[in-house]
Amino acid sequence: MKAKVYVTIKENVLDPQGNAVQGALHTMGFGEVGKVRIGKYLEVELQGNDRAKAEAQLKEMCEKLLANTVVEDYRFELEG
Amino acid sequence: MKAKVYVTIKENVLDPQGNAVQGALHTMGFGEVGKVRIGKYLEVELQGNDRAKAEAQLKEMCEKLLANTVVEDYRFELEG
Amino acid sequence: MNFAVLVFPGSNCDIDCYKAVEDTIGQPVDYVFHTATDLSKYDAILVPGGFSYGDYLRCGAIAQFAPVMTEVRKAAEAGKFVLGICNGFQILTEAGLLPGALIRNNSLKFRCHQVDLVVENHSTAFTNGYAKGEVIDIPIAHGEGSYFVDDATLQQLKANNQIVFRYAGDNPNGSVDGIAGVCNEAGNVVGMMPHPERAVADILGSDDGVRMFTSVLNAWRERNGAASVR
Amino acid sequence: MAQQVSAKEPTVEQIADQKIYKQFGVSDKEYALICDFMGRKPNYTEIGVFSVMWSEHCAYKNSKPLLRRFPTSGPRVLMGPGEGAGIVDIGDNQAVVFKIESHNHPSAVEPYQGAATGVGGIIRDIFSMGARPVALLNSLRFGRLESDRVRYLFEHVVSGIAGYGNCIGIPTVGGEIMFDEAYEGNPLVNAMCVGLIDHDKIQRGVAKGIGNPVFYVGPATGRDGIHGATFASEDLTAESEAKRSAVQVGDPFMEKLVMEATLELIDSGIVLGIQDMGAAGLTCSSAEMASKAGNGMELYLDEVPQREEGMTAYEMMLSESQERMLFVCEPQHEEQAKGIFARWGLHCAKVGKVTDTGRLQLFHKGEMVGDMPVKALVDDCPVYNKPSAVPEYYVTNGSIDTNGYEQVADLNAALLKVLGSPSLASKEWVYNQYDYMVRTSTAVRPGSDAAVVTIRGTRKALAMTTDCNGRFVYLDPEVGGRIAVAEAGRNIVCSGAEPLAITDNLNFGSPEKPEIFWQMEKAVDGMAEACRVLETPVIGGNVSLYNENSRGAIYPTPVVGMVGLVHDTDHITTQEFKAEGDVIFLLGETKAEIGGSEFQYAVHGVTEGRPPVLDLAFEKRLQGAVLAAIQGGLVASAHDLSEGGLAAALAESGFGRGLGAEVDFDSDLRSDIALFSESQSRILLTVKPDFEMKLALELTKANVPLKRIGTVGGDRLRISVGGVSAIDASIEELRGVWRSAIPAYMNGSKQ
Ligand SMILES: Nc1ncnc2c1ncn2[C@@H]1O[C@H](COP(=O)(O)OP(=O)(O)O)[C@@H](O)[C@H]1O
Ligand SMILES: [Mg+2]
Repeated sequence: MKAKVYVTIKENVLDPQGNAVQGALHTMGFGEVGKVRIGKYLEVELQGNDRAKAEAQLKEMCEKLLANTVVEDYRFELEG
Repeated sequence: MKAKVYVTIKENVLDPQGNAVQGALHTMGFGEVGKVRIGKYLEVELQGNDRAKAEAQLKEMCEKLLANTVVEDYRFELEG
Repeated sequence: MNFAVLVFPGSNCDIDCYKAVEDTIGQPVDYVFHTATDLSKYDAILVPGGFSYGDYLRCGAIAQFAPVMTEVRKAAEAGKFVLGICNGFQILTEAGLLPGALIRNNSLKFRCHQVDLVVENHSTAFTNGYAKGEVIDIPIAHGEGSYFVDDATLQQLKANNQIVFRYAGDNPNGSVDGIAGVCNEAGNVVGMMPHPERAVADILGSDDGVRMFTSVLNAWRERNGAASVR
Repeated sequence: MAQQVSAKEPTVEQIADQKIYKQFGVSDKEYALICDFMGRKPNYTEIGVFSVMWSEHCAYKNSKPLLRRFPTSGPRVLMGPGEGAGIVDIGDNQAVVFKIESHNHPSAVEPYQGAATGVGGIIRDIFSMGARPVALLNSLRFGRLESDRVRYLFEHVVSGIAGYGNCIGIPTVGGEIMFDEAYEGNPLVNAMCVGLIDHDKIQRGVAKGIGNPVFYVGPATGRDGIHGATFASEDLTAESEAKRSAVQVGDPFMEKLVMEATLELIDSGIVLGIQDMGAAGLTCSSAEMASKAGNGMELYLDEVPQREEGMTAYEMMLSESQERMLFVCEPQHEEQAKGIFARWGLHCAKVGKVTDTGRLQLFHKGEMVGDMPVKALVDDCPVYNKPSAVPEYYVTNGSIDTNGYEQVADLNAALLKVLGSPSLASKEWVYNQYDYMVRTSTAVRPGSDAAVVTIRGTRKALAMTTDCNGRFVYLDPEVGGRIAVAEAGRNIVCSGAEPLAITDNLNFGSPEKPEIFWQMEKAVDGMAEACRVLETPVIGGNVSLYNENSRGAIYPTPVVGMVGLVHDTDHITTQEFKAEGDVIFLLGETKAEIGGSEFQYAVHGVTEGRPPVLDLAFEKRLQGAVLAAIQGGLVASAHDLSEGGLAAALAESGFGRGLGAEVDFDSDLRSDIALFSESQSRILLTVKPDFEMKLALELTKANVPLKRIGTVGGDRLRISVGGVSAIDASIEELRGVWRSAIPAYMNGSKQ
């Protein structure tokens, strides 16, 4: 199985990198660009095929390691 | 419109960060975890509603700024 | 007084912390590897700066799961003195021993230079040798030192006097409320982005960090009834 | 002998008939020689191995005859060129190890990773000698900051250097950066590392002891950087863009672990020989280690840790995956070695055996897939004595009068222009991204003439600098080469240190062009002569050729990295003015020398004429006298005069503490020339008024001309030339322009 994990910065937390990219895109002439937010995208391969177990594990991985829930949100999708 | 951009490290390029996270997940007891690859996930807001134009622009943004095509691949989805 | 300097894979201010203890207060100090499972002989634990596990994923994120961290938690609960500097601060917040999180500098750049710090709380074990409001000269060297807490937590920090240092003048990284260092509610665990262990001699540019070390020795002596030194 | 491992690989006959070896940069003549040495035609793996071993990068085939002209020995030299890095004795059983290396071509293609892996590579060179790395420096050249691409390269090269050095925990304490259109499209990224070692810990890359196992440590091998070494020996073309997949990715965290484990392993005393896998990876390290011991080696490629599936022998031998090492120990020490690496979370694999065959033999999937004479690989690459010719530009420049430009009336404006020129402006934007303090030994940070790093447990310290003015070398390679060494020495001396030795990085265009070869030859002669006179032998270095862009070669840029010994930390001196009332002396003679100066470039917009002259005998006297004065405790501040001449040096000295100066410079020269001439062998000293007489006396005794030109004080820099006021500006204003120049380009407020 393969999981896709998205870690995004919480709404109320500043995203200086997103702001910088937005600014750069404007300078490059992409005036249509509004807000830009930058997060992480992880692909995690998992052995076994018990989806329920995999989901429980992924949740734990995210809570404990993959995201810092003080400043980040996460979600994941399980494939295959 | 809102675009979701995924920037991933090319298949045969080393991903030290992914390796370190894989190792950490193993130490934490998630022995089922195989390869981990870490990329970026961007949300970009766009004004206007000409999809074809937006797609062309996104491609250019990715090529020029959002991805480093020497070592990274990208793809994007357009919503709304 | 016995000091432990933790060593994680990728720690690189471990040597600096060790030297600082030797040079400022001359107390016994050991390097303690991340795999250690017993810290009982130590009175103070220094979590040094560096790039534990390459700072991959997030600074300090992976280090929080090292075996030694279980012992650090126990030590903190037992009231022992714990100081996290730079990456050590990041590790302590990731481990939940200190509130908040450290995120990317708002300049998006690593920044290395002297800063002026205001001592906001001089009653912690590590700051009792400073005067309240005193401005000290200590360097920073970090890429992800922007301290974040939500508003509610910030109010709590203020109410409990948990803000230990603030940047005086320029905020070098975008930290909420200019916060450079905080402590836990009990005041025995302190974390800070600036590097006091790099400010222990004139030849290094400043010796304002010396009192961090003499402070904790004092605190320990007071607790143990020994004569206080200055 | 298996002819072929993968169906995709060309056969022996195809390689010969279709001249496939040419794609690897092997000439017809070289191919014929290889066949001779082999006694047969090489297969694909073998020709690959030969091509990297016979590339300029590994074999120095075009530069060897020139490198022989350098003096390489001296009373303090413990190890000269040849090993990973040179070693110089500093007393008390301690020695300093240092080397510089280039990563120009990779950085042009992928600036972050190119620069980062350049730093990683030079650090491995130092710790594989058994030394603890204590400092990093870098020497950088870019095109003009007006260009988007240049800013991109600059920004990412700097963050790559920072990213690697900061993470591994070695302070980046100094360097130099110059911007000039000559480097457009072909930036120079040279990294230098300095380490400390005890004499009895010195290691060599030798495969000693027939039958001993050969171990591989570090991350698994991937298809990274295949043909990096030959890539480094080619012009940058559209084709190199296509070779982008050849760029390696650095993992400084991994290198930190490998470094700690390696130093621990060496400390244990069980290592017989060790070498890092740098350019040409497994190929170069195995062949060189075998060669140095006069032995052979068998490699079992199935045992090589692999990151990707289906890797061929060819790919494994040529991969430049980073952070890997090869070492040899006795069989009974295997478990001990493995234990040390395991403690650092590293795996160490037995991949080979030392043999008495004198051959490098490769085994893969049960077959022998390569069998080559080690000597042919390492020693028998043909060496070329390229033709050399005086370039036309050199001749025409001889008749240009650089004193004939219209006199500049507004000298304040000229000074602002020079101070705001990116090459001369403050590099704070750069070095504030480097952790220059980690290890708490940095006594002089970036921003003074040379950086100084203390040695714990002693009163000694090391001073270090990199220097090269490519414009001078371009205008007159021989004089420019001399100046590069002399300037480095002056920077070291001004910091209170005795110059010890140099490492050099010869960055030039294509040696196939006689004019370029002439530049190389002359520059090397100039450097060699200066090294002899100043008694700073060359203990190691690196050559980077084919640095060209669509418009031609870069300026010839033989970067000098010098290390000096501070005998007592009390001698450490910086360039900044210390106190009001201190007396300012100018040592040396100021002549009308504007050729190649920053003033000529920034104000008149050209680089032409002849560079300043340099009298090495006088330079030696000057450096000796200044060092003696510093060691005698007479000197408050010392600053050598370089880009921007006297005016810039005075301003820079004032910036540290915001101190102005009142200067009356008595000179017959036109005021603009007097202020901005870049005459060599000049140093600015300040002393407490009490020491004024003593200093003047000592220098006069040493036969060094000096002028008392003024005093430190106030918040303005006021300079008059020959009694006429020339400059009057607030230090604050000057400093503002100097500090904001690079940030202004980088944040887009200046274009
Ligand atoms: N790439 C760099 N990295 C670190 N420090 C640098 C770099 N470039 C310049 N510096 C620092 O800026 C100061 C001025 O550099 P430079 O003008 O080249 O000095 P000098 O002319 O005395 O050699 C030096 O202290 C130097 O170490
Ligand atoms: Mg200088």
